[in-house]
Amino acid sequence: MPKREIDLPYRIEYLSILDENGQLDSALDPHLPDDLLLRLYQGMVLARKFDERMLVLQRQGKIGTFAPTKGQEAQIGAAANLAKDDWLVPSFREAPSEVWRGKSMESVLLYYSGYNEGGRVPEGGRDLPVSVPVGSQPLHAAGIAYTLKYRRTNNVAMTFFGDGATSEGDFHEALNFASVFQVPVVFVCQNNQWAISLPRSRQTHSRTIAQKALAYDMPGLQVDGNDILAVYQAAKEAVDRARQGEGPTFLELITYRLSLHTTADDPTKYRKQEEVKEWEKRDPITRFAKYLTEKGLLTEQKIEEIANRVISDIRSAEEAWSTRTEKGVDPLDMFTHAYSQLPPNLLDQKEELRLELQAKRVQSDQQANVRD
Amino acid sequence: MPKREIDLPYRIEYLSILDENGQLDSALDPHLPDDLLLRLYQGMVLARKFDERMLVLQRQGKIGTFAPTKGQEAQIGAAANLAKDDWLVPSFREAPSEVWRGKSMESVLLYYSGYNEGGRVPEGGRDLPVSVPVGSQPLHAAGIAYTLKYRRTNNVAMTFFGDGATSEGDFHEALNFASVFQVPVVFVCQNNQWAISLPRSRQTHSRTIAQKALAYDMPGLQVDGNDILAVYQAAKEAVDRARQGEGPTFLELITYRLSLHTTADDPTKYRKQEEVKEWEKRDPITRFAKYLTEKGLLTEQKIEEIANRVISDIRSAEEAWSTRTEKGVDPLDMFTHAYSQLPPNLLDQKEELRLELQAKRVQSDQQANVRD
Amino acid sequence: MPKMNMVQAINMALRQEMEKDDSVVVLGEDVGVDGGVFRVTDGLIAQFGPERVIDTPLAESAIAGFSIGMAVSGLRPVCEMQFSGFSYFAFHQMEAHAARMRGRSLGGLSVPMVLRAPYGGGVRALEHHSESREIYWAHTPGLKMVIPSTPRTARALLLSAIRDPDPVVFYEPKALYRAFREEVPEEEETFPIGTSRIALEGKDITMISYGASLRPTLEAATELREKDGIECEIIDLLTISPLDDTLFTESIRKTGHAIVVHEAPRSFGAGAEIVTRIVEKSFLFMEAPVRRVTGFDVVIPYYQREQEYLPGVFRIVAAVRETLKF
Amino acid sequence: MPKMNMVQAINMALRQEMEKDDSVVVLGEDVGVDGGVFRVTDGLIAQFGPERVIDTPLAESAIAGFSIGMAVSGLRPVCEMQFSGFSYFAFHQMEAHAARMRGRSLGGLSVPMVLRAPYGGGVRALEHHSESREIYWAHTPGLKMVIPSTPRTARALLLSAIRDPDPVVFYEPKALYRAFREEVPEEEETFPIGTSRIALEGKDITMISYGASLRPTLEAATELREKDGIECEIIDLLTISPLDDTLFTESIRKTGHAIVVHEAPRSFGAGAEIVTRIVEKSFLFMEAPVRRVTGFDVVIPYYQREQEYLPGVFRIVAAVRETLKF
Ligand SMILES: Cc1ncc(C[n+]2csc(CCOP(=O)(O)OP(=O)(O)O)c2C)c(N)n1
Ligand SMILES: Cc1ncc(C[n+]2csc(CCOP(=O)(O)OP(=O)(O)O)c2C)c(N)n1
Ligand SMILES: [Mg+2]
Ligand SMILES: [Mg+2]
Repeated sequence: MPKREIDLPYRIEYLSILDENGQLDSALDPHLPDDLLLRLYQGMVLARKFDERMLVLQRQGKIGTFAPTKGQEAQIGAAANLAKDDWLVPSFREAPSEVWRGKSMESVLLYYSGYNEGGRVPEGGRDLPVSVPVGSQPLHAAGIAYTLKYRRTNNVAMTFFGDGATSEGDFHEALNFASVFQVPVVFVCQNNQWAISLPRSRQTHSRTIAQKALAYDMPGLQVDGNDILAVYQAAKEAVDRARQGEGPTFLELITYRLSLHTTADDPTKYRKQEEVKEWEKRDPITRFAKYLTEKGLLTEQKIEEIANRVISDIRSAEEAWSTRTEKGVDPLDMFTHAYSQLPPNLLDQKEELRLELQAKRVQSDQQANVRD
Repeated sequence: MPKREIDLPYRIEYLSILDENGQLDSALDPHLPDDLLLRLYQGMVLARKFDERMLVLQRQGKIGTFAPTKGQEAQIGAAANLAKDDWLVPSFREAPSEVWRGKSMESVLLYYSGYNEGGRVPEGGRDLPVSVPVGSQPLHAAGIAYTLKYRRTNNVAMTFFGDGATSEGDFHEALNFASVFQVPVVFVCQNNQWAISLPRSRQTHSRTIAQKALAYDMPGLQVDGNDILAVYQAAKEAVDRARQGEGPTFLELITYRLSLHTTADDPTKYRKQEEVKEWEKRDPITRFAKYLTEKGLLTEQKIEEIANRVISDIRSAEEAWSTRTEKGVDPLDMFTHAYSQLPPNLLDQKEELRLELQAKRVQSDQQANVRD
Repeated sequence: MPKMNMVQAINMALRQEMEKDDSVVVLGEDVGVDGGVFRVTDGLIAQFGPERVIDTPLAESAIAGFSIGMAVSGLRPVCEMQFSGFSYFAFHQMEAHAARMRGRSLGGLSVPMVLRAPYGGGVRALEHHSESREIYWAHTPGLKMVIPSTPRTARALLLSAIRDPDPVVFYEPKALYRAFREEVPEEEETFPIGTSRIALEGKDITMISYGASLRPTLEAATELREKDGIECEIIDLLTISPLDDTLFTESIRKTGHAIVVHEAPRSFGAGAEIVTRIVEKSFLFMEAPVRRVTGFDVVIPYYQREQEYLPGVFRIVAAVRETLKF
Repeated sequence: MPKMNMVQAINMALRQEMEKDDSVVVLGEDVGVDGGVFRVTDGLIAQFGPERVIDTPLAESAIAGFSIGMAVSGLRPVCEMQFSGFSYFAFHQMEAHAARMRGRSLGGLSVPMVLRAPYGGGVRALEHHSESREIYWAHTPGLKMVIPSTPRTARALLLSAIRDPDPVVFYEPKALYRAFREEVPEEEETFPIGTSRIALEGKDITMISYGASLRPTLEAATELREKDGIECEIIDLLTISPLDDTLFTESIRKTGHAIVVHEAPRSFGAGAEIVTRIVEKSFLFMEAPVRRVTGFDVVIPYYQREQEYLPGVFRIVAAVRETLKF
C-alpha cells in the first residue's frame, strides 16, 4: 500500500583512484608532492618487510602471538593526514600507522615478545597504545575529540578498527556520540573481509559497512583500501572537515587480510586459497610501485635502495630489542604502573614477591652448588 | 571531487491513515472488522483510565513509582497483530499492550506497589515480564525469534522500546543479529520524543529513528504512532513478513509522552507546556473516537457504556489487589525463586531470616505487653 | 558551618571544583537541564553551560568510554551512571581501559575520571534501582572504589576523587541523600582516598561498615550502649578499595571481637575480605568469629520485602550480642 | 576408558548432549567453521549443521542476550565467550536478565543457558587473554559459577551445566586444555553442580583450590610429602558459587591448618570467602591463620612476567611451611 516517502539525501559513494594495475584516474589525482609519494611508498615497504620479519621471529619462538598486517599497508595513507599533535587511537592491526607516526619497531617487538615495556607511548603521548578489546576504542577517540573541541584546538582524532568491530555495541555508541556532539573524529574501518573465520557477509546483513554512517546522518564513504592515493584523499577530506568543525566522518576501507588473523590462526580451516590469490593481485604496494615507476619516481635501483634502507632499519631495531631483552626483566615491575602511587596492599605484595624471588635464587644457587 | 555512487534502494516511508481530526485516508483504509475496531477503542480507553487511576493511587501513596502511558495507547494496534502463541517482549511502558494480551491489572498494581508477585507471567508464559534496563530487551526478542524459526513454527516475537533505547549498544547488536539470522521479529520503537529530560533531537543526530534500519538492510518504516489504524497496518505488514520467513522489520512509532516520565519526574524542569498542549490535540483516543462515531460505530451512549465497563473492570482489579495486599507478604518468599532449587547457603540464610522475624515478633509482643 | 544533606554536599563539591578547574566536566543522562534524577547536579548547567555539564544520549558504555577519552586527553570528567544497577553496561569499558590505561602505557597516559553512581536500597524503588555490588569494582585492579557515609565525607571524598590521578568509582548511598543534614565547611576540604575513619569509639567490640549501612550500625551501637552497656567501636571504611585495614586492625586488637555490616549479598562480598584481613593480621587477637551482617545471596526484593533484606538495627544488635556471647 | 585432554573432553560433552537433545545449540565467535580458537567445538558444525552450531557476529552482549531469548523460549544454548576477558561486554545481560528472569517471573520463565569461557594465565597470550575474575559471576545472585580442573570433571560438569535449569557460567582453565590427558568414560557421566571433591587425602593441612591452580597445588603436595613428610589434603571446589563448604569444613576440622590457592587477584577474591566460611564454621578448629596463595592485586602482566604473577609450586610450598610453623 502507498506510503509517503521521507526524503533523505542518502548517498554512499565509492572512491578509487589507482586501479589494480596502477593506472591513475587522472581526474581524481590528488597531486601529492613527490617526496610524500616516496615516503608513503617506503612506509608501506617497511611495514611489509617488518611484518614478514616478525613472522619469522614468531616461528622461531622469539616473539609470541601477533597480528600480521600484510595487505593492509595502505592504511598509512589515512594516518599520513594527521599532524604530530593530532591523536591516533589504534586497535591491534595498525602497526604500519603506528610506526609511521613514530612508534619504534623495537617497542613493537617488545610488545609481542611479552614485555609490558612494549606499551610505552611515543613522546607527547598522542598515540594510544595497542588495545585488544574489539570495538571498544572508537569511544575513546570520540572522547578525545570532545577535548580537542572543548579546548578550541583544531586538532583531530583518528581511530582504526575492523569490519568485525562494527558489530559491537560500542561502535554504535561511538558513532552516535560523535555525531550528536559533532566532534572532530575520523572513524576508519579496515574492512579486510574477515573477522578471524567470519566473512564480512556474515558479520552484518548490510551491503556495505559505509552505509552504517546513515544511521547517524554522518558522512560515510567506501574507499578502495588497497589504493593508498584513494585512502589518502578520502582521509584528507575527512580530516579537513573535522578541522573545520564539521564533525565526524566514517570511512570504510575495502582491503584484505592476506596473512593469518594471528600467528595462532589457521585460515585454511575457513577460507579458500583462490580468494587470497585474487586479492594478492590487488596488493597495495605493487600497484603503487608500478604507478611511481611509470611516474618516473621509482627505478629498479631506487626500489633496491629503499628495500635495503628499511631492512637495515629493521635490523637495528631488532638489535636494540635483543640488547634490551638480554637484560631480562624485573618481575617487580608488574607493580610499578598499577596506580599513580602504590597503595599499602600492593606495597605488601611487592615485598612478598621480592622475598619469594630472593628465596628462589637462594634455592637454585644451592641446587647448583649441590650439582658441582 | 567526483566519486562513484553505490546504488542502494534506500526508502524510508511514513504511514498515516487517520489524521488528527479523525479523517480517514480511504485509499489506505485497512478495512478492519467492526468488532475489532471497537475492541481496539475499548483497549485504549481502558489503558487511559487505568493509567489515570494509578496516578491517583500513587499520589495517595498506595502504589510506588510507575511509568505512565498516557498518549501512547495506540501501541495496542501493534500488539493486536500477535496471536496468543506469539511472543511479546516489553520494556516498561507497555502496560496497555500487556493488559491487551491478557495480563491482569491486578498484577500491574501488585508490581508497582512493590510486590514481586506482580511479575507473574500470564498462562502460557509468552509475554516476558516488565524489564527496566533500557535497550537490553530487543536481544531477547531476537533470540526468541531464533527459537521460533529453529522450531519451524510460524510464530513471531514483537518487542517494544523507546527512542532513548536506540542509543544503547544492545539495540544495535539486536538489529544486527536479527538481520544476519533473518529471524521473525518486529522491533517497535515508541518514539515519544523524550527520554526523561533528553529530547529526541539530542538523543541521536539522524533525522529519523526509522532510518537506522538502513544500517542493516532491514525494512524500516515511520508511522504516526497516535493513529491506531496506521500502527495496526504497519505492524500487520511486519508480522506477515516475519511469518512468511522474510525476516525482521523495524517500526518507529511517532507518539508523545503526555504525562510524566515516571511519578518521580518533574517535566516542567525540561519541557514547555505548549508542546504538551500541541500533542494533546493529536490524542490517539479522541481521534479514533471521532472516526468511529462518524463511521456510526460509536454513539454518546455507547461511549458512556464502554467507559462504565472499563471503570468497573478497573474497580474489580483494584479490589482483588486490595484483598491480596491486605494479606500482607511473607518476606521469606524472597528466596523462593532465586534458583530452581535452594542451594545450602540460601537454605541457611532463609532459616536465619525466619528466626530473625520470629525474634522480632516476640520482641514487639513483649513491648506491646509492657504498654498494657 | 552551613548544614546540608548529601545531595547538597555533593553538588557543592562539583560546583566548587568546576569553578576552580575548567578541566572538570560533568556528563551523563539527565545531569544537565534536569539537574539529575536526584537533583545532585542541579544548577550546574546554568552556571557552567552545556559544554561542561553534558546531557548525553542514553548509553552507559559510551558515557564511560567517552570519559576515558576525555581523561587521557587532559580533562577530568565526572560521569554519572543514573543508578549503579545500570553501571554494568559500562563495566567492560572500566575494566578494559579505565583500569588499565596507566599500566598499558607504562604511566605515559592516565585516566583521572570519576564514575559516580547512586547505589543501595531502602527507597522503595523499582527493580535494578536498589542493589549494592561494589565488589565488581573493588576486585578490579587499577580502579579505586569509594563509598561515603555522610554529607561531609561525601563532599571531601568527591573532591579527592576528582583530583585523583587514577579512575575512581564513587558510589553514593541514595538512601542517605536526604536522610539527614551535617555541617559541611564552605572552604575546601578533602579526605584522602584509601583511609578509613573511626565513626565511634568504644572498647567492647568493633563494627566495620560503610555507606548506607553506617546509619543502622550507629543506631545499633546506641541501643547496645543503652540496653546492654556494650561500648561499640565503629570503623567507617569510606574507601573499599584499596582497603585501609589499619584502623580496624588496631580496633580488633583492642576489642577482640568484630562484626562487619553491609547491604551487598553476603557471599564473595566485602565482608569476606575484611574478615580475612583480620585473620591474616590479628588472628591471635580474635576471641570470637567475626560475624557478617549483610544482605542475602538473592536479588534484593521489591520494596514490600526490602526492609527484611537489608541489614537493620535488629539484625546488627543480635549479631553483636551473639558475638560477645561466644 | 579412552584417555583425552580437556579440549577433547569438553568437545565430547557437547557432542553427546547435542546428539541426545535437539534443544541444545552452540553459539559464539568462530565456534562453527573454525571449530573455536582452541578447537573446543571442532567438528560440531559438520555433524549438527549451522542452525545448531552458530557462528555469530562479533558482539558478546548479543551472544548472551540472544542466548537468554533462546533459553526462555525452550532451547538450551551453550554460548562461548572467546576469552573470559571479553565476557564483561556481556556482563549486564547476564546480571540483569540471565540471573533474574526466574525470580522476576516468579518461576514462570527460566534461563537454562551455559556461558563458556576459557580463563586464566600461563599460555603466553596477549593482554585480556589471561585473567581470572570468577568473582564477578560468583557474587551475582541467580548465577552458578563452575570451574573444572581436569578433563573428566570438565566433561561431567559441562553435562550437568547444560541440563541445569539455571544459568551457569562455565570457566575453562585454558592452561589445562592440552596440559594432560585423563581417562574419561564414553558413557554418560555427570557431576552435581554445587559439590566439591577431595583431590588428595591427607592429615596435616588442607589446601583449597580450583581450576588451573589445582595442578601446582598437587605438585606442591607431592614436594611437601617427599621433602617434609607433610601430608596435604586437597579440596577441589569445582563449583565456586553456590559454594560447597562441607568438604573443606570437615577437612580443616581434621587438620587445623589450611591455605587457599587461586590465580585471581587476592583482594575480594574467592579466597576471602573461603577463609571467612572457615572462620564462621570452624573457628575453634583453626590452629593458624589460613593463608591466601594467589595472584596479586594488579592486572596480570604480559608473558615475560606472568609466571611470577601466578601462584606456583614454590609459593604454595612456602605458604604451607609458614602455616605449619605458625
Ligand atoms: C571484545 C572482543 N571480543 C573478541 C575478541 C577476540 N578477537 C580478537 S580479533 C577478533 C576479530 C576481529 O575482527 P575485525 O574487527 O574484522 O578485525 P581484524 O582482526 O580483521 O583486523 C576477535 C573475535 C576481542 N579481542 N575482543
Ligand atoms: C540501561 C539503563 N540506563 C538508564 C536507565 C534509567 N532510565 C529509565 S527510563 C530512561 C529513559 C528511557 O527513554 P526511552 O528509551 O525514550 O523510553 P521512554 O521512557 O521515553 O518510554 C532512563 C534513562 C535504565 N532504566 N536503564
Ligand atoms: Mg576484519
Ligand atoms: Mg522516549
